[in-house]
Amino acid sequence: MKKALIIALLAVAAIPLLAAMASMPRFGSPEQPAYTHVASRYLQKGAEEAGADNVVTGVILNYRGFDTNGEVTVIFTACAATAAVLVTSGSRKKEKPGEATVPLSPVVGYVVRLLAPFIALFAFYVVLFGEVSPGGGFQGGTIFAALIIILSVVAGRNVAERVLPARVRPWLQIAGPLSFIAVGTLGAVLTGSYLGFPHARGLLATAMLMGIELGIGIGGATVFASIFWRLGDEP
Amino acid sequence: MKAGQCAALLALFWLVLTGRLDLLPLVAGVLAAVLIAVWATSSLWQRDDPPVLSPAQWLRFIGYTVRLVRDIVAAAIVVAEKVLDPRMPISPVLIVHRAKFDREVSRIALANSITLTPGTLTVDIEGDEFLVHCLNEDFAADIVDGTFDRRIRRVFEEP
Amino acid sequence: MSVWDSIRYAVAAVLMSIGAFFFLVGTLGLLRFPDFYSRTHGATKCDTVGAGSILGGLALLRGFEPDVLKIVAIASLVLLTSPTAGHALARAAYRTGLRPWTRRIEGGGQT
Amino acid sequence: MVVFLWGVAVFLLAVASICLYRAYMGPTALDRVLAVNVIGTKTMVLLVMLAFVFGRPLYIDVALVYALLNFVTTVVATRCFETGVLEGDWQ
Repeated sequence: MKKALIIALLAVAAIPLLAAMASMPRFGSPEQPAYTHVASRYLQKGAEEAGADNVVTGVILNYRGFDTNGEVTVIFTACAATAAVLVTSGSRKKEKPGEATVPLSPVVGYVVRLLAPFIALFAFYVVLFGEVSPGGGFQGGTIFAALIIILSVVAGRNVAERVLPARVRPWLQIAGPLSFIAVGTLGAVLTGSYLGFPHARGLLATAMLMGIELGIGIGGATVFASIFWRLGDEP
Repeated sequence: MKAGQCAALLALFWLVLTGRLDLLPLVAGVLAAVLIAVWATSSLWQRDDPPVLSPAQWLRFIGYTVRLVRDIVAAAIVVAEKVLDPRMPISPVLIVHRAKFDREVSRIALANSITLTPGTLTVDIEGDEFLVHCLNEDFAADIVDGTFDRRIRRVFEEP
Repeated sequence: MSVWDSIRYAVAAVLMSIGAFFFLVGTLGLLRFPDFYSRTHGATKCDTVGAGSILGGLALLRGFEPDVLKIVAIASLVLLTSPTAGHALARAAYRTGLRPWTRRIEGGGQT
Repeated sequence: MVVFLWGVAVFLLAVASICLYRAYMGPTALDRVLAVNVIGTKTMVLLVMLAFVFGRPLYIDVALVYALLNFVTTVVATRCFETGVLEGDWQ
């Protein structure tokens, strides 16, 4: 009975949605408003207005900057909530050295430490060049988080935690939204509107975009690393 | 010195990644390279011997790599024969090989060279003892008679 | 297309075919060998040779471009990480008590 | 040449799917990790080839990421099997 009621309710709710879908322009049809007005403007003026070499970056961070700002805030709130749910009352298990665990293979330890600086630089590259190549803040942050995870597995959590000290970690976790707000405010000071970018693709606009990417990267890396560390805590 | 070599290598890697010589990325990359190098030498390599090589050692290391690649290809063909042989003529053995080195980097290089050479696989290292798994006893000839040890000592332990 | 280009393309094609062959051999080793350790032999080494060979062929195909340096970087990364991963796997198996397979030689005596 | 590249790429895909048999059958968990590692190497090479087929050199960056993450996965998984604890200390 209950199930039937739910199905009936869903069907009723689906009818207006389907009707709305039907009245929309066909997917990919050239008469869509997005293609007639907006896209041509993006493509023609994007490079000079948005201050980004890549049209997609310009759209995401400039034309639709408010949207992205909200998205970043939502995502990082969700991540912080995930990390918070994983917090348990217990503290970290104390692992005494040589306590019935298998010591780490020297080869693995050596090679990982050899590669670590290169992985870090590569993460930085992905963050910074997200503007013109596949990548960006989230992707670079994920690579950096992978580095931190393998360091805490191989070199010990003390070494890995030194990169993201516990004191500043809460601030680093919200570095994404924070840098967005900072850049937005800077734009307000410079151009008079929040998230306004100085026109003409100058050094300053590029630096502002990179600032946002860097903030998202640091925030993402911190959140992922925190979640990983929380998983290792004893309940 | 340690941080200097690391930073130089990282800057080189940055150039390979970006593939262009614009000012802003270059400055950012060199800055990041120096910072990461300082972090690596102070945090990762503070306790033991970092893999710093002198120019002569670098040259010999490149020569060693070329020779190793040749050996690998030659021996990979032998393993391919074994795999493709329907009778699968292998009789695995575990061999304990002793080699004493002054530097950590030599130990690691020997372990990885053994693993790269087809037919042999470093299973474990404890102190000077290398536990090597061989598909056939004759694959281990070069390791047991110390040819590898001598080559690696020449590369990493002579100034 | 100049003579030099055709030679370059031919060598690249040969290198890539060799690489594909070694990938196939590594996979057959992964399937056919009797125990974990020998499978690691087949897999890690033939894969290193196969990857190196195909990447070399692709670099040759590309010619003198900055991208080639990136391919060289990937190849050296594989040359460093592949044996390390193989060793890590074998060591984990050894430390958790997996015994290597050995051929049983039938001797005399009672059964 | 592009046809040849496609051929090699499809061949690699086929070989990688054969490896799935080992990943499925085991018998030990480490066999599965090994199979995944092998598939990862092939995927990495495949990405570089796709960079050539589609004429987009940027895929090479993706291949570099894949090579790195493949290594990280294997090391973390083996470490987990060895100790059951995801924490380490170098010697």
